[in-house]
Amino acid sequence: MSDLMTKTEFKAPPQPAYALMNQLPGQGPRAESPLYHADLATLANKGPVEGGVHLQEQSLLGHLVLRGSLQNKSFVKGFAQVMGFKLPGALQSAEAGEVSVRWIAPDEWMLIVPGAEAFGIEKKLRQVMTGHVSIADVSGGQTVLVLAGKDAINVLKKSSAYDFHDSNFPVGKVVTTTFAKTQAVIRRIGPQKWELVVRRSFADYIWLWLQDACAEYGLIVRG
Amino acid sequence: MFSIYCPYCEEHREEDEFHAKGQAHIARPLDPESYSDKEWGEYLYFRDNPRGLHHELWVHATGCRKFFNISRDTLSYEIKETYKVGEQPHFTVNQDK
Amino acid sequence: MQKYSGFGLLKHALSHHENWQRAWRNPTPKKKYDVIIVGGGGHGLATAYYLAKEHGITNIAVLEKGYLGGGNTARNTTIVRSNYLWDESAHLYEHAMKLWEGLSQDLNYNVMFSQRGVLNLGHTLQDMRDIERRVNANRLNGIDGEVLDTQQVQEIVPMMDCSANRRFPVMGASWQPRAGVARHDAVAWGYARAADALGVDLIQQCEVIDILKEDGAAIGVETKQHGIIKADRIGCVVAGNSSVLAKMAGFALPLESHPLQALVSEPIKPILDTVVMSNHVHGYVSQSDKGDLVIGAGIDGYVGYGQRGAYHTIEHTVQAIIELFPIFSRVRMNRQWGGIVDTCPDACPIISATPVENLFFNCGWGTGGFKATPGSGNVFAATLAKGEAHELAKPFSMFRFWDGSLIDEHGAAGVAH
Amino acid sequence: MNLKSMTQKNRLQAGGRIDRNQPVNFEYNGTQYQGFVGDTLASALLANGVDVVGRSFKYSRPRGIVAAGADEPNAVLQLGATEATQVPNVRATQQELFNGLVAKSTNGWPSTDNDLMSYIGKVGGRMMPPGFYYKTFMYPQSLWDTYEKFIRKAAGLGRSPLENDPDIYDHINHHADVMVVGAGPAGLSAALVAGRTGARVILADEQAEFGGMLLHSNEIINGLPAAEWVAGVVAELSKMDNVMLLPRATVNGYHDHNFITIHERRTDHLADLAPKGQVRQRMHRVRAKWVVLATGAIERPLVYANNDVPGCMLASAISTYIKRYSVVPGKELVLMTTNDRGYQAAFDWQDAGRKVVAIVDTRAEPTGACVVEAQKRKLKVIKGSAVIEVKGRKRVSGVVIASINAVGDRVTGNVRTLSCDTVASAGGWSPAVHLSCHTGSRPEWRDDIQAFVPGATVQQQLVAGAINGSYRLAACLEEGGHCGALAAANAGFGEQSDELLEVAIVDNEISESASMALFHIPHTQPTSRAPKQFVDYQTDVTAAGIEVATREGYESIEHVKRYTAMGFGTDQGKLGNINGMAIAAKSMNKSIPETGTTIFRPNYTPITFGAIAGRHCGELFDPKRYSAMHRWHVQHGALFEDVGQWKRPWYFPKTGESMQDSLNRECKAVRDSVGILDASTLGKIDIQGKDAREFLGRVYSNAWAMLGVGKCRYGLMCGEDGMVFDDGVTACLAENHFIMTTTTGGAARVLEWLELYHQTEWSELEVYFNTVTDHWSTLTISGPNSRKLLAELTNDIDLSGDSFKFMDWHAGTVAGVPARVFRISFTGELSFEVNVQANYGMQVWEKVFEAGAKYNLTPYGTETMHVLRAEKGFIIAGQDTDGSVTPMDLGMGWCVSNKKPFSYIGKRGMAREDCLKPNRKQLVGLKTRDPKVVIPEGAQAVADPKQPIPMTMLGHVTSSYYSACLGHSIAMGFVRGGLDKMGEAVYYPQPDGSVIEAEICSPIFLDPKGERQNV
Repeated sequence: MSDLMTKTEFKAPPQPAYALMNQLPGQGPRAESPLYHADLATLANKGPVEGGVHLQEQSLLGHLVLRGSLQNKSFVKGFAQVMGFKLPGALQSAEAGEVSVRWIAPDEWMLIVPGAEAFGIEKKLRQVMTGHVSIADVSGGQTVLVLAGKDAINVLKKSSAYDFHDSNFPVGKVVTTTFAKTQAVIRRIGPQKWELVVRRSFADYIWLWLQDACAEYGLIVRG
Repeated sequence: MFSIYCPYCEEHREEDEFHAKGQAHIARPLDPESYSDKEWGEYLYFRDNPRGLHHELWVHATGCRKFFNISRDTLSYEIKETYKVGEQPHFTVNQDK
Repeated sequence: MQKYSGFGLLKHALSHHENWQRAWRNPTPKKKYDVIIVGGGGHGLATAYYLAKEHGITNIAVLEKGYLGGGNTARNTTIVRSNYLWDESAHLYEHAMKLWEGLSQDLNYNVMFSQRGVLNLGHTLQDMRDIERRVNANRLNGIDGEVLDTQQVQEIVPMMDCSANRRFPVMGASWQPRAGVARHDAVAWGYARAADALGVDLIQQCEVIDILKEDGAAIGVETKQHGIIKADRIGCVVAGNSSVLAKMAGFALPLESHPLQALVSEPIKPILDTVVMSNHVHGYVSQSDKGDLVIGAGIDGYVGYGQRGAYHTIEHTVQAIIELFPIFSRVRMNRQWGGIVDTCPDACPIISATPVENLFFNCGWGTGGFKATPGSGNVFAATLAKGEAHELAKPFSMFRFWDGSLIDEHGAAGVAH
Repeated sequence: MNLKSMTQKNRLQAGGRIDRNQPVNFEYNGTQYQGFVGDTLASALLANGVDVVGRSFKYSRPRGIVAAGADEPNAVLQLGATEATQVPNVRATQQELFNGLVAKSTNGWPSTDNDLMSYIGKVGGRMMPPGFYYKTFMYPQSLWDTYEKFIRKAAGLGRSPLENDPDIYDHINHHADVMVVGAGPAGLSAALVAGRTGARVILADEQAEFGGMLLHSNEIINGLPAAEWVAGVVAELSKMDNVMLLPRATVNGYHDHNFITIHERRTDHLADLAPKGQVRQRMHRVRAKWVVLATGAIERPLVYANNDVPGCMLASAISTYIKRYSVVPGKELVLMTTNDRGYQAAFDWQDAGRKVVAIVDTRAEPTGACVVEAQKRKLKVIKGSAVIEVKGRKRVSGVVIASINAVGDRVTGNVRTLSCDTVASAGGWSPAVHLSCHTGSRPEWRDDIQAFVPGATVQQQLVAGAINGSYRLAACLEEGGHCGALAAANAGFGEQSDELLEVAIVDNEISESASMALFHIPHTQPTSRAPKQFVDYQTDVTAAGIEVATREGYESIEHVKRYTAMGFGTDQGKLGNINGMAIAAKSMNKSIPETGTTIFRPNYTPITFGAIAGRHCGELFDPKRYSAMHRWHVQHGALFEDVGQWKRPWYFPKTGESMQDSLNRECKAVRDSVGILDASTLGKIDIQGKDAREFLGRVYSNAWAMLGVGKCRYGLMCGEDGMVFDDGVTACLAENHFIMTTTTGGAARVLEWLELYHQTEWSELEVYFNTVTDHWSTLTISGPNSRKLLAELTNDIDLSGDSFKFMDWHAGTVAGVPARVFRISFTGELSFEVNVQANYGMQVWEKVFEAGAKYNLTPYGTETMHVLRAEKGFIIAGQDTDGSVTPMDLGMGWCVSNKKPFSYIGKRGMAREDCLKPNRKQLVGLKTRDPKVVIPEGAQAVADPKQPIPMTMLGHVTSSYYSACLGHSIAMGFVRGGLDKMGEAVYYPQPDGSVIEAEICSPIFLDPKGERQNV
């Protein structure tokens, strides 16, 4: 590691330092979640009602990636002030109502909120947070899948080498890990309920994978 | 398949979450222009490659995306320690011959 | 040397095989040799053989810390080809190829060199561009090779799934008919026997623990079992341990030693008559004369001297093989193992003088050493005999990493095995 | 097919663990047979009196069943009723019987016709000493191919199916506190004790039933017959939630850091084909805190003349067949043993009501309970003697017995013959150390038990029972319990209290006397002349063969193994290796530990490839990545190109069009009106922080300090060696906010590259990187009409050339959706890249087409994009670069700034001596003399087409197309010193002998002034 730093000096930045943008249209334009083409709603209606695994896509939510340092008070305090709860520590998550946040890395958290609220929250956070902070809206690039049921844990064990046992992975814990041949942010949200945050371009692969992995237990798709 | 303790996630994870990135503690020269071709070539390519204790740079690729160091025996594959970038290893061998 | 032949075999059969001579002696080392070769693998033994045969230097010792041919020679997947991209490597490997053709007769030891052809598959448009580029270069360098389309590939390997519905369909391949496989152990034993017959001392169970220097020049080695042995010139051919030896001599090499794994199926009736390699799905497979499917895995990403690699590397390889040959799904894997490969930053070997006078290194063959065995030994022998690099070896000096004249075989050489 | 059904003549009326009420019909070599539920294929064959189950690999000798488990070398059969369900090389001793099972023997050498034997004459075996093929088939050289054809004909045992596998396989991962391998007495007690502590325990055993040797033992545990004690323990274990029991599950590999792989056969006992929806086999991938190996031991046969004649078996196997399967594999038994345990087979044989001809004990004066018992049973015990030879060919007809000396290396006289049909040999036991070797640990020799036991290891591993050389049942139970408790305690569960350890008491254990260290039985003839004495049955390795190997100087045990092929069979020498080492040692006058052992590798027993691959096959072999508009592309007939994991539209053929037709149409549409490309797959990295600009200046070769908000810039990324590895456009969104684009294939690598330098070198720079590749859909609208078209879709972006300049970006609304629009061009045309949140990508894409109809808006794919950019001389990283070219080599010196104060990545590298040579290969444009001829990509340039081979190559063609817009072919390629050779000719020799001549020119073929994009 180099300790010394050589940097070019350039004139103090004019405002705004960051490009804020409401990326959602008003009423009208149709939104398509990453699994839109799978038409889960229809499958839910005609699919089986008995099965060991339940799957649901929680589509079109607001996804914000927060980057900042815990040494940055405005970042830590600002978050609590805007969200009403604290940033969780390593591998923990926190939530209030429809809003939840996941620890991703020592300087990274993933906030998931109702789709329409993402921009407002981003703005509020920007207002209260100063110093070295980044907020990236990734709502279009991810989706949330909820796996539930008595065999859901077996599907996870087939898909990832992480230890999902109660003793290691209690409700509220979150890990980013390898999932089949891609990755997912996995959070336990109930005794038999897990939430997967996956990337848009891999969503179809994961959908195929899950159908396959669930086959022996019976997959119930929830609309 | 190794079981690797990520010093940032603070727990053991499976090797398939990580990528090995070569020898650790190779600082980029601060003044590359003052380096001769030979010196630059040595920075670029020449490595310790020891049979025994080795300090390696790894990245938690599908986890927290953080780089960190591992002290590992390249013969027994035992991992002696993992430590953050910027920290120094506790396990070292005296390097003469 | 007792000549091997069908008639000889019959003669020995009548005397119940009680009179076979030793393939090589078990000499106690002298105090000094003209040349010491450290490393009794295929490359080292070939070096000794050609030194004795072509350069008249017979006062040679080959020092092997374990048993002859016990390193990567005994652990590779035995593929032999010369269809490399760049002139420098193409000429070196083709030199080896020409020696392979006729090696059994030269050594009077059947190394079972079997020119059943090698296919390097292409699965993407860029793969095919690289294949065209490499085959064109091979052709203009006088190396046999052609570009095949999917249909032609299917005709050569009827059992492979070349259909368009695979995840990465086979778009074509490069085909080198003269390429093939050989019996790895036999190569080491054949060279050992022939070198011994020319007077070379093969010293097994003799581990070099230090390289002795006198004003900057190497003068001998210290061994664990036989103390100090002196020599005018020393050649190190210790794939998997080159950096360790170099460190004894006081310098570093541009190498990392990584695990490379391989595996075999149970023996099955002949079903695959050629060698199939795929860089993109990363697997390569041939079938041995015994019937095993011999499969090479990918290289592990970390330094490892344990002759073991990661299990998921094996999984990925088997997945690749099944992607190419779905019918092998019910066939069973018998054994897996690992070797230690010295990888160079430009995926090309080092055949070179070193910062230490009279000390020469032949290393860095990465995953591609076996196929080069005769050529490597041949040019290294010339290099040791003359004290300066053989014409074909010149581009492979370790000093290329100082001026930047690398020979980057990474991109276009296909799987570098 | 022969329908004659044989009777189970060797089946006893009562006893065993088979269910006589459930008969099972199966077919072997075309004949129908019957067995019972609970049988293995082997026990059923023996019950039906089948003696010959195969022919030997090399000598074609008839072979019968020798063992009862994983160590069986001969009964290796082809299984499968249909083509698709064929399984080669199934060990009959491990295959449970099921209705409809079809098996065939796989005769190895010779194959039916043209076999090598007949080829080299009937002397056969005599002509095939070890390594004979190294010594012949060499002359003439030209004939080797022919020789080899015959050799290959003889290769292999079973055959691969020729149809695709209809079954499915999968993986499941576990984390265990205590992983117990083997469910014999030691493993059961280990699991029981560990389970009681609450630790997470996995117990795996390769057999269908837990219990191991206890399933056929006469011993009494806690007052119960052993098998009943087993049932009790299994019952308790199955009640524990923290314990997972895996029968029919072979631990095939023990990997680093206590990673264990278990191969579970879930349906192979039911049928060829798994019941619908069920997984045939499952790999369990276990990460264990502690591992207890309780893998037991394997009995050694003795090596004597003709010991491969059907009817020669392991003593313990005979007990197993009688007690567990209720099958007596013969009528008259001769037992040869070097130890007390061997006697049991004779007792069981006698109890089964068959005749024991004699017990031949190699020890001069055996004492011990078993000898007394034998006398009590009035069995003839012949002491200080051995079976030196067997008579018979397809079945034992008798044995030759002789007295031997005390060390067992010499026959001391009085040879006599006994008639019998079965010979049991008991040569002592070899601990199953295989798994302990997998992680590199070398076994250690123990003289007291004359066997190798697991050596030192760095794994968290304990060994219990027979694997540890502890053969007494009480010792197995005690060690098991102890290790179970210790492993659990080490993993943080319970503490080793003795009350935990009181697992079981053995009531009727027999006392043992010393056994004799004997492996190779001497013959009246020297080994080289005696009838064949087999060491490794499957590879036909004999004692004489091993002597030849050492005689020839193959003295390392690895040489012996490789030269003779000992241990290379599918049983991996489980029976033969130790005997082989002993014989090699003896022939060199060394001790066994001096000779050393070979080290075992995974797998313990062979594992189905399909199971190793799991579900990552076919459709799921590798993820397919899709953009938000993929559905549209499919609906509109796109053909796709694999770029990394992405599926990108390659081109959009209309019916009847050739590829070139489509490209011509797509290209012209863009040049004449407007086309649209889905560019969503380009990597996009959001960069925020006050030092972002500084960071860009360090990782790109060109200058970034002055890039203003609202502007875009193209950059080249190099490695420290100065070689280009990626490129792309980066836009300044706000003072501290940028968005970087990378190549589609390079996205992940570039992000990791940026993080590497930020985290390890320049952590003082305040900057964060986040991937937003999937978040944005990118629609590239390109062509003279692109402005008009876009104008119809937006009312809040001023598209006029003055306010929206080339390399500007603006935010606004497109088709009602908030968008960032970048005016950048990879085609050379007026061009707008519209970026919208990906959930709206499809919506906007469709709206653009609605509005685009009147402009003949044409979708184009990667191939047309490649042509259009080539007309402009724009490179594609990865196609026009290969990791060995600098920006200068690409003629892109304009993209390198040496004014930057910081020594950016690549600067020093590209200044190395070799990189500054004037005569490097440089990227230039190429115009063929014949405008219609397109040089094949990859063609190699030469200066003199008449130069004889090897020719001097100047460089290769990287990109080459027919340009419909220009009406001639265009190409880019490397030519040595090419930048100084404008106008000169180069030649491209083709495979067909023809030569394509081209003129070196600027790579910019179209609109060099850039007027088209600046309107």
